Amino acid sequence: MSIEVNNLTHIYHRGTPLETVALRDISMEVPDGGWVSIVGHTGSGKSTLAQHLDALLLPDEGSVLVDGLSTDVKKDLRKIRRKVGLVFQYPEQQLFAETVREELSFGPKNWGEIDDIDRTLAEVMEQVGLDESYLERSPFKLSGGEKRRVAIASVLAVRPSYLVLDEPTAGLDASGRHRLVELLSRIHSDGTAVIMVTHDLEIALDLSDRIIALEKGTIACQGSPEEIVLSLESRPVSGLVLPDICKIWLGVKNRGMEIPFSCDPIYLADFIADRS
Amino acid sequence: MDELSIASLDRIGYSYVEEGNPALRDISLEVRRGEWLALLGGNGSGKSTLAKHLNALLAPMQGACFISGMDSRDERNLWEIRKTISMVFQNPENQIVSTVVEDDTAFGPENLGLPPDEIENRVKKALDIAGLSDKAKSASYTLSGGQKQRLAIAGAIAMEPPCIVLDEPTAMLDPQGRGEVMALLEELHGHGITIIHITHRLEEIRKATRAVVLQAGRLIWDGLPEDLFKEPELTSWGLELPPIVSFWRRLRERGLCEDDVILTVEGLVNRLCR
Amino acid sequence: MTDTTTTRKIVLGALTAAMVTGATMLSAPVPGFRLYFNLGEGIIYTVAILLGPRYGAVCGGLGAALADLILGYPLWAPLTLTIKGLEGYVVGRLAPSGKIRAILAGATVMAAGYSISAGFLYGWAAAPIELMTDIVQTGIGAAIALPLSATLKRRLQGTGLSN
Amino acid sequence: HRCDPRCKIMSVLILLTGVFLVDSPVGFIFWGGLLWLLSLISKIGIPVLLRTVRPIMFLIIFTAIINLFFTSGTPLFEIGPISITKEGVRLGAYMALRLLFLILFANLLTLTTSPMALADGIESLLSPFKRLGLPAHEMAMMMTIALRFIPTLMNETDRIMKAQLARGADLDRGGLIKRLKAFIPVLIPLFVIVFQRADDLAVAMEARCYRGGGGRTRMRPFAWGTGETLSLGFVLTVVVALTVLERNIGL
Repeated sequence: MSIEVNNLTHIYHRGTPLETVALRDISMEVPDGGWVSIVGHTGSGKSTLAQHLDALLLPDEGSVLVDGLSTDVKKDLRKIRRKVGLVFQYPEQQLFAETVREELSFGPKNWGEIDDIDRTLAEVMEQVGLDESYLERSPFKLSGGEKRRVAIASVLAVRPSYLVLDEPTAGLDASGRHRLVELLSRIHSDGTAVIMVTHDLEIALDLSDRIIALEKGTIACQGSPEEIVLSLESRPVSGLVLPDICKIWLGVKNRGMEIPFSCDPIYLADFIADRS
Repeated sequence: MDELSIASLDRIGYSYVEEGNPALRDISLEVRRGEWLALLGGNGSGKSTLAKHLNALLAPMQGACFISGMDSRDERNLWEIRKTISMVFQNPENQIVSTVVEDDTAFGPENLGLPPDEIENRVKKALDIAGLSDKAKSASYTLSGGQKQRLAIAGAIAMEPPCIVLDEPTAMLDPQGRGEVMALLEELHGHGITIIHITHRLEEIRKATRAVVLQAGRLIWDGLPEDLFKEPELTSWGLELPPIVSFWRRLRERGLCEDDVILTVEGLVNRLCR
Repeated sequence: MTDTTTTRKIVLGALTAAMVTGATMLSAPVPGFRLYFNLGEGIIYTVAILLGPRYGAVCGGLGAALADLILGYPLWAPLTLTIKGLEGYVVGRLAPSGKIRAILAGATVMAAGYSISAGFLYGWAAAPIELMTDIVQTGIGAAIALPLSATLKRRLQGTGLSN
Repeated sequence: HRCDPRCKIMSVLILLTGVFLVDSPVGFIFWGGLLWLLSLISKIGIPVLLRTVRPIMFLIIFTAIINLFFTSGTPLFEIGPISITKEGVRLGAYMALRLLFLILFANLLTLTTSPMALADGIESLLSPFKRLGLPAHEMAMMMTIALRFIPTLMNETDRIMKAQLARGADLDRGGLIKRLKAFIPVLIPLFVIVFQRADDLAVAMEARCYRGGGGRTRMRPFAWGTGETLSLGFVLTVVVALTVLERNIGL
């Protein structure tokens, strides 16, 4: 079970003077339960790719298969959207319901899966770290960070196998970002595959098993975080700047120290201190 | 009144709801001309409320706020204060008024009632500084996030204020946009404009000449940016250390770095691999 | 800070007008006849009911006229400005004493206005066809506006966003 | 015709009035000539101008046909219940041509003038009525802001629609009422965004010293020169002359 993208090409405004190729010949795979990050500069096509994973856009060429279902088959589109949850950038802007409970029930109702809804909602609320008293509150009266968590919960409420998030940390302050990372790690360890679309290389390197770097609609490099850091050092990708801590790791390593890959500054500092 | 002072806050306090927790308590702060002041704090620390006082969008409930000697509580001073201190907000999308880049830049000067050629000169100059000259005739919605925020800054500098307050101007931008805006701030500071930069990102304060920290509406720290990095309490103030700072602080704890602040990749690598 | 309210009124009027323009443009129009069914009417009625006659007039008249200009029917823009402006005003004015009545009155203004204009522009034989499309259009508008305005009113209460 | 938008708006108003008074084949030929002349002056080629009519061609044909069939008078010939009358042919042709000319003149204006310039022109033309309580400046300001935010709001609508689609909403299935209802979860967030944005933008504008139309200047002031007076005079004279001439020859 996995999401497979084969030679995907997407063209906006085909056949008009505005024609632009947003994605060209993309092939990638997201295994069940994995954590894949798609990184790249604004306009690299990463949001377009995210929408393909949820069958909100359809390929001009190539194919997208979700657990064997192709987005080319019209009658399977809803099944695919059921399996994949997509959290858009600034998802709090999509909230509309009178209470959090109603907001979270929107998805299950649309899919006709309302048996046992109370238990599901309780589970989801725990996953996003909000206590159940929030269910009766108006989503419009929550703080920014809480709104975002409710929005993510509203996508989780149908228990998707794959959770795609477009810039989940955008606009959050340090502590909000910290809490969001914890939340995503919890969702992932509960067995949901996470696909994170972000320009925040630091978070991507820290959390994912595999990273795909896009540049102008094509894959510039993909691999494990360590491979990505090494690749970006030898061949930079526009708009992707290596975090300082990775540059330090590279610098120390290039001067001949045997040092394991890590983005954790405390680990790296301790390792170096122990060695000297 | 001190000639060198551009903004002077004298024990100000402010609350949004009566009875509620005050957003600002007893804050005194003197901003001098030519400074680059980094105003730091986590969510809810009161930093945006403080910013709105500097532009007379809010008037203090207790204490007094003087901008270039003008009392912000006096409504007659409103427009002179807004000419003295321009303001740039977090979301660039919600500051751009006009479809065409140069028309938007002209909005402020037009409000000031300046003669047409003067407006045109200022618009040209502002777009030039902001690096948007080649976009002057473009539609504002075609710009990237960083360009939009630079347009908002151009709109502020076209009013030629001696001081600009920027309220988390990089919060909604990608790393490239953040870099563009930070470079522009450096350029503005070079032009002699006083900068008050509100942020929660410690990595953005390295070029500042002074840093102050707000927590729960109180001003709790005031000093040089490099001294702030040494501050042991830093993490409990709702500020997150950039990884490079955590790294340096850990090395310092482990006795590998002496007391001098090294926060560049090269500096640290050189120190470690002597 | 006395001007805050005036500035905000201008901005809110402009943004609701932009919503109407967008909603009108989103549905592919049947060329020329303004025979395009869209959500524009629904937004005009909602704004008029929530914010009153002035906003109704601005978003209806300005918003729909801008759509005419942008879609390439400038000839109709002045007519639309007047007719839909009046429509929004009437709905907003009468809404406090009954939403359905207000929408019916607004719809009458709209249908009469466009039918008469159609009579002048395309000949009187065309007027009944215009009248029919207008009735469908307002029906769609009412179906959107009645539930939308009710829920918006409730949901925005106390969030500082309601007017 | 790259002149003051006020001049252009007034000219087109005069032209539109003139078109309504045309009532003979000769008249239409005159007007065709005038249109050709104006398109030459404005450097918009006739082909470009005609292309703007293409999407509305349906309407012009429709106008012709509906008047052709539904006008009573002296029958020319009859096919079953349908009769085509002499008056019908005449009225159908006139209505269609009149509409064509109206559209062409209006399009000539929008082809040579940006919506922003139009907004400014309208503001200036209406400003004498300010004393009667007509908010000319506010209207132009609103038009400017609305134009600026149309693309932004449409992008946001698209994003919200996709977000609800991803949550299983179905915007294109079911009966009309069901589909309309499905739009409510899209429209509510849109309204919330608009209210929030109105607050933010108003604050940002005041921070930039906006305080209404009084005391404002503009970067590109209007320049009403002799050129403008002459062209307006020219248009007026030609239209009056054509109309008078047509009445005397055509009847």
